[in-house]
Amino acid sequence: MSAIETRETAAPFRRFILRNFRLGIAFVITFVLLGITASLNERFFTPPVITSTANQSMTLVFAGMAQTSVVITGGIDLSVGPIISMSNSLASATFLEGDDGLNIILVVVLVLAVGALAGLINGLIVVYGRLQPIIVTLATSSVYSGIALFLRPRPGGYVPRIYGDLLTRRVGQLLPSDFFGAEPSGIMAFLNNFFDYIPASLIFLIIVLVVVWIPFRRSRLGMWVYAVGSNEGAAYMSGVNVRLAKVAAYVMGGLFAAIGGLFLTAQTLSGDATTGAVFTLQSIAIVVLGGTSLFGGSGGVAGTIAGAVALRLIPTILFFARVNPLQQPLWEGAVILLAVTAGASRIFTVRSRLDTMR
Amino acid sequence: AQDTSEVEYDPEACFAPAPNNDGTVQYDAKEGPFTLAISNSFIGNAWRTQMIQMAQAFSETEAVAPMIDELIIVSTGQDVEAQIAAMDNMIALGVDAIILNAATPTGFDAVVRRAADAGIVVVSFDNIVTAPEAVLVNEDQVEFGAAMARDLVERMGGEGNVVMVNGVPGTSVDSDRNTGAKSVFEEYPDITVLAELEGRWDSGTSQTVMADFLATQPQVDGVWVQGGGPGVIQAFRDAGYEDLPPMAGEAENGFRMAMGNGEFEGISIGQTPGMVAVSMQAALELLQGRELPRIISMPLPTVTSDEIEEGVHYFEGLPDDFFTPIKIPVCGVDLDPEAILAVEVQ
Amino acid sequence: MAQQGAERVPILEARLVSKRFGNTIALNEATLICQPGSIHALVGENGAGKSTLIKIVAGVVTPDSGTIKIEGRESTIHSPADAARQGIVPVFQELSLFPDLTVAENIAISNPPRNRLGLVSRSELRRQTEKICAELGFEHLDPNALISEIPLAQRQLVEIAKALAHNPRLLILDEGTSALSVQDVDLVFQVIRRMRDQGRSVIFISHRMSEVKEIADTLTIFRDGQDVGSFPMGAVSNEEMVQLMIGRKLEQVFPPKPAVAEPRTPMLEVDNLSWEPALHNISLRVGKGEIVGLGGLDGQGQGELLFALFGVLRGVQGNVRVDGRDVRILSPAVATSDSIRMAFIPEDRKTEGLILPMSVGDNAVLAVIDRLLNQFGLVDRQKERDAVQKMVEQMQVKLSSERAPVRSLSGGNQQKVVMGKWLLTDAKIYLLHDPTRGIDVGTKQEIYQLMRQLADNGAAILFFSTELSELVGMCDRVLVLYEGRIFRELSGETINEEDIVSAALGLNAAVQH
Amino acid sequence: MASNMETTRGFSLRRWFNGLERQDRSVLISYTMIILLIIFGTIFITPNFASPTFLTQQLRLASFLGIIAAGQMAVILTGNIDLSIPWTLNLSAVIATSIAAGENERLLLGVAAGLGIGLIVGLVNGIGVAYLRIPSMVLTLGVNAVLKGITVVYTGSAPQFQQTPDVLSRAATDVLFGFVSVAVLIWGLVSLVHYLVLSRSGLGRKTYAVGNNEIASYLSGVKTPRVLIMVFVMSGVLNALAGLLLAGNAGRSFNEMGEPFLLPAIAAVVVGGTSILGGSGKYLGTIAGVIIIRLLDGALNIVQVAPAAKDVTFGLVILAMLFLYGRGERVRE
Ligand SMILES: Nc1ncnc2c1ncn2[C@@H]1O[C@H](COP(=O)(O)OP(=O)(O)OP(=O)(O)O)[C@@H](O)[C@H]1O
Ligand SMILES: Nc1ncnc2c1ncn2[C@@H]1O[C@H](COP(=O)(O)OP(=O)(O)OP(=O)(O)O)[C@@H](O)[C@H]1O
Ligand SMILES: [Mg+2]
Ligand SMILES: [Mg+2]
Repeated sequence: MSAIETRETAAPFRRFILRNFRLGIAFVITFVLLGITASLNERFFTPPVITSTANQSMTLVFAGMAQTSVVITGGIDLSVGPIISMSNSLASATFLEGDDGLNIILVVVLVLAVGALAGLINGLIVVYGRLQPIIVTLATSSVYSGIALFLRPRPGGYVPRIYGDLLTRRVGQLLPSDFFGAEPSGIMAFLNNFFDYIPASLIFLIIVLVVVWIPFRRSRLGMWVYAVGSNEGAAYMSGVNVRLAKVAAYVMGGLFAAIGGLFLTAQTLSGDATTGAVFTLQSIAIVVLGGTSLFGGSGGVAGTIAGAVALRLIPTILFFARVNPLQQPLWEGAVILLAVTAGASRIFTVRSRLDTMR
Repeated sequence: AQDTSEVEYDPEACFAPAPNNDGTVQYDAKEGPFTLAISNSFIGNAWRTQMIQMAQAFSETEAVAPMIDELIIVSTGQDVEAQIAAMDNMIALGVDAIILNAATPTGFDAVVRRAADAGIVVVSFDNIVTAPEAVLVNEDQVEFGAAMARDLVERMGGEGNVVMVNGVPGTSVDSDRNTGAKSVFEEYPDITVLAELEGRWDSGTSQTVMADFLATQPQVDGVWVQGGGPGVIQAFRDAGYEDLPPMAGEAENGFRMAMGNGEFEGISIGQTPGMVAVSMQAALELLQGRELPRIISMPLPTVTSDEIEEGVHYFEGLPDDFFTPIKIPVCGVDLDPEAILAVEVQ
Repeated sequence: MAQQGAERVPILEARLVSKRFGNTIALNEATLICQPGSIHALVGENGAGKSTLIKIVAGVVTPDSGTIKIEGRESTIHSPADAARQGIVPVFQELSLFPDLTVAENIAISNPPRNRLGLVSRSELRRQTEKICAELGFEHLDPNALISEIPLAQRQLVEIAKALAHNPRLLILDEGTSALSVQDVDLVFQVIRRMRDQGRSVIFISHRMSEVKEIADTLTIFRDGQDVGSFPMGAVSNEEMVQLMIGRKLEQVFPPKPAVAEPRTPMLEVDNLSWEPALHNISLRVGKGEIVGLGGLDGQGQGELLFALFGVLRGVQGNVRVDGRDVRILSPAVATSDSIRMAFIPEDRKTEGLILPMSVGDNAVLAVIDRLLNQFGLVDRQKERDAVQKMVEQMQVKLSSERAPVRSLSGGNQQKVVMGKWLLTDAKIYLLHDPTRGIDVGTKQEIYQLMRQLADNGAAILFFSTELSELVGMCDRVLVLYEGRIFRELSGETINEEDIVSAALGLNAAVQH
Repeated sequence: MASNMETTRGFSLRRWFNGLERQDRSVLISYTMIILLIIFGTIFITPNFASPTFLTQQLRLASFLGIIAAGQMAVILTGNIDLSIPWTLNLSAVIATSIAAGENERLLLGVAAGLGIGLIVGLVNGIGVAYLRIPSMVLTLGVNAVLKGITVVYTGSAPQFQQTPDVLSRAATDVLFGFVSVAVLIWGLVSLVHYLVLSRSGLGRKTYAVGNNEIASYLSGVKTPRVLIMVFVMSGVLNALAGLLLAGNAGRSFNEMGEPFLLPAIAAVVVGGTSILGGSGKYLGTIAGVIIIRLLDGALNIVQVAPAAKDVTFGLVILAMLFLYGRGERVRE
């Protein structure tokens, strides 16, 4: 590996660039697309548009976070979509008409628990069966979508409006109108105005990050998950509890997928056993867009989030650019392909061909 | 068997209230020309492609062209959120009307309300939505399934084995058509539903499932197929059936061609992509202040083997998966294949 | 067997341990007893069973039979974690680090410092690492560097630091110094001496006799899966020791150098080769039948030079001539093509030299597969079998079957396969990166013989080694690299350890050229 | 110790079985699995399950999946994956039929064009993976999206001739002597070549080598980029071929032909014992995997239970089989 020695001599800055190159690309792409959208839509910086831009990405963001936690171990989870469907169907089947209080909390807890359980099952089979994640989750995904279909043979079901509003509207709309005083002035006015621009879904995402992801990432377990992804054999030799780490990652996956399902439910105010499927492959795409290595050991959710936003902006752009309807799939494909390729541009900066193979 | 061209556009007849209609809708008349936006979900199969082509072709017919300032069409794929966002963008852009073919029937209540609040006319067709503010244009799917079943049972003389080839499980269209059909079959004690196959409305899948089924050498006296009829016929051919049993199916050109060539007796009812044009028509009427029923039931474009005619009900030399019911004269939709297929992709 | 200080309770007592893998018997009733406060060397040929015993003691491999006592208590060890709990921490022959994690994270992986929230504390982690590195004198380790960013030598230090972080009562170094430069070896030795003085123990496995003699106080010799003797250090002479190891007398280690003939016809000529920032204006010649050594401290560009010549690096400037013809070598495929015929033995046999899961046979023919095709363009089974046979015999590889995965071979035998692969290509130019690392004296000698034999058959050999004695013993000329430049060229009489070392340290500025 | 004692006794099935290499073992299991499936189907679904008609039919339908899986396996052996199956297949079929315009004389032209598309797609995927080092999982996903776009534009801009010339239709549907389908013969031919390439040719050996350790292969002088490109080309061309046959099978080409084959193809390869991580797997296993997936699908297509139950069953059966193969080896350094 002496080819790498040149990298070791690199200045901290160069090292930083090298380490976060893919992540950087992801953000650049996202901001470029955001720029294009904003330039095409003069009403972009209005509360409603900002909110819908945030909302349309949110389920995909959580799907991507689910995929990320598994991919970090070097695995892959093809059951992300079906778990989302299952959660969505389950929620829509268990919300009680008329009870907008305790019931909501119970349903949320139930869905999260079921999602985590689904992840747990994936993890246990992968670890104790020593089977290949891709095929295991391919199998369980079939099972989970079956369950979703069983819970929701046809679209519908009741979802409390208040639940939906809580997650999908703007903070400003959720606060009592006189929260900042009857007719606010000065800083109050600013805040009042400011919060009208903040989508509730964004707050929700931040809460999930702070309460679930960051503690996980920063815990010893989180460190072990990266270690296992980086070199499973070494992890075992180093006294890392490989099984615990792996299973934990899959549980996280199930949990995030369930959160995604909960958000989808809030946004569609109903259940549909078929709506989750699309998220599986999309989640993989954005994970890679976000710079997480499919070989495991590196990466994180920041890039994934950027990737999700980028992917969802494409149709918006096609709409405002008035692209011929029958050409839209082509353009969409082209942009995606371009985005993935951009991540590869680093290859030209690498000076030892071996490094390109690691 | 009639020359369609002499039938006039008749709003009353075209926008007939559905049995389950729950009232009428009226907006204050606006000054044209108008901006219409079509929000489509999935794209990639023949039906959706033709639907988009018909929308464009219709917008260029001299009857409506003057009333349309711009027609924007965007397809967002199966993900609900993307489609919701697309509609939000249309609202933000301030279009006059949104014509919607939804990824899921139940997910759009909130966004449709937002559109209504913005004074935008929302017309939902094909995969219709549950939002109370939307005007719905569709064929009665329960009746769709039932009518096919009735004709089939008749041709079977009220007895024998039926095979049902369903659509995509979990969708309401699938379960509606299925319910309609079952309600008919149940009336006939001597009719047994031998099997329900998962054809997913796609010719390839329905061919495979039918082939699998036929290979078990069953006695099949009638086939009820929601979509993908050509595949089913192909399966019978491959299985070496000399003459096909009576069939009730959709309106793919291929299916009707076989029917027209006398390969089998039966009925064909079309979920016409033309309903996009009808929906545009409805939107224009609403924008001009006309009062319409909220739930509009289009006539089911039906043809049986007894009356089927080349050039009217099907077209030799057009693709098998071209959807034949393209003329809905009472709704002022009178396109011919050339016009539709000539649509430019520039 | 003579045990010193037998009155004390041994810290590790492995008795009559046996282990077989398929039909290879790795261990055959081997016994190892290690006293507290002792540095216990374990030596033996490749494949003698040393690593296997270590893996058993560490709970990675479960023995077929035998007993293991730790401080007198009989105990079974289920996993490395379990071993660590009982105070035994090994540094395995094959490194077990996480390329995507930082040095600090690697060292603390099993039990990183937590803050009150129970989260890993970055600052504390960094402090701890710096403390450990300071104690060990490994200051040149950057706690925040990723393992994938540092050279092999530093990785081995990290591995050692990681082991010591558990502060074990028994530390096991299975060839833990094989990649270290002289300086780093000294650092490690200071550390383990300190451990001994604190009454803790070290089992030290190495094929470098000089190191063994310098550091160990007790010596156990393994042969063919058995312990064939255990002595206090110095109780046996080198000759006896080697004899016990390889079961025969070892004559002169290095083959005689041919009397320096009239200037050789050049085979490989390099002019002003540069690859910034690692290599600057390197010019060298290697003649037919000549063995040219590359000396110097580790990481002075020797590795890059070999890579550059073999076509692995992008953006290399300078001219290369092979057999008088100008050539542009843009990839190993070109380098190995019939017109150039280069062979390259990489530094890390496990990741760069071999395909561990594949069979010995598949590895052997990988470089020549296209020459083994029959008229239908398919691999000719007979030709293939012959090739593998030839390789195995010529290299005397010790294996259970040609279809066994190379992984299952011992270190030395693996290295033999790497060399054998190139023998089959009958290359004209050999680039060797420390080919004898982790290889026993017996095998080393075989490799030396082989190198000389190749040279005598007209091959040109460029030979990088971290072992001074090798350079001195094998090379017709030695080029000492310092900071990416050829600092000095030594030949004939001037090839001696002192001059190499002084040049390696950049002393005596007179650059010759 | 148990094994030592057995050596004293004569032939022991268990010992022989355990003696097998892991790969041979899984191949053996998968073929046993096929028989189990047939027995199960005969008992629980329909007595006709074991009938020649049904099995011939299953084999014929399996051949389409089989051809796709063959290409996919080559890609997976290098540790990559090809998700561009669906629209490679659709586009080449659509183009082939519209060029052939239903005339046998023009069929060759159409076939050439169709396979050409597959070849180009393979090249693009291969180059992207080999030189740009884009993770195949997303590159092929993107390529698939682009191909979809092209197909939609192509079919949307003008009516394309969809009917297949009857030679092609017959190639896909004819059954000789009542049980030898032409499609199966084609699959057999593809398989023979594929088998020889993988197990006997230099390319095959290099494919396994690259899949196990690309760096070591590269440093041994293997032209690793060429190997990667070659496997993707194989996959592309075989997808195209499958597309043509599927069109023949349906009597026409259309846009939804490919989608139903993506996941089954991957499942077939893995169920056939090939490691998704690359480097190990036998083509015989893949063939078995294909037949298993097809039989399972066939059984679920005709068994009369709710769709939900079918999905669950499919998943559980796959899992059950994976467990039959036994737990994988531990991960090592
Ligand atoms: N020798 C080893 N080398 C590398 N990784 C290992 C080794 N042994 C186990 N592991 C890893 O550690 C994890 C758990 O190991 P463990 O040995 O407890 O599982 P196991 O032995 O398969 O379970 P069981 O003891 O029930 O057979 C597994 O994921 C495995 O990949
Ligand atoms: N996992 C395994 N599978 C099969 N055989 C093995 C395995 N591990 C070791 N062996 C065999 O056991 C014998 C002892 O190997 P071991 O690694 O203990 O030797 P060693 O003394 O460490 O040699 P070296 O000094 O070269 O490392 C060798 O013949 C080797 O081929
Ligand atoms: Mg060893
Ligand atoms: Mg265990």
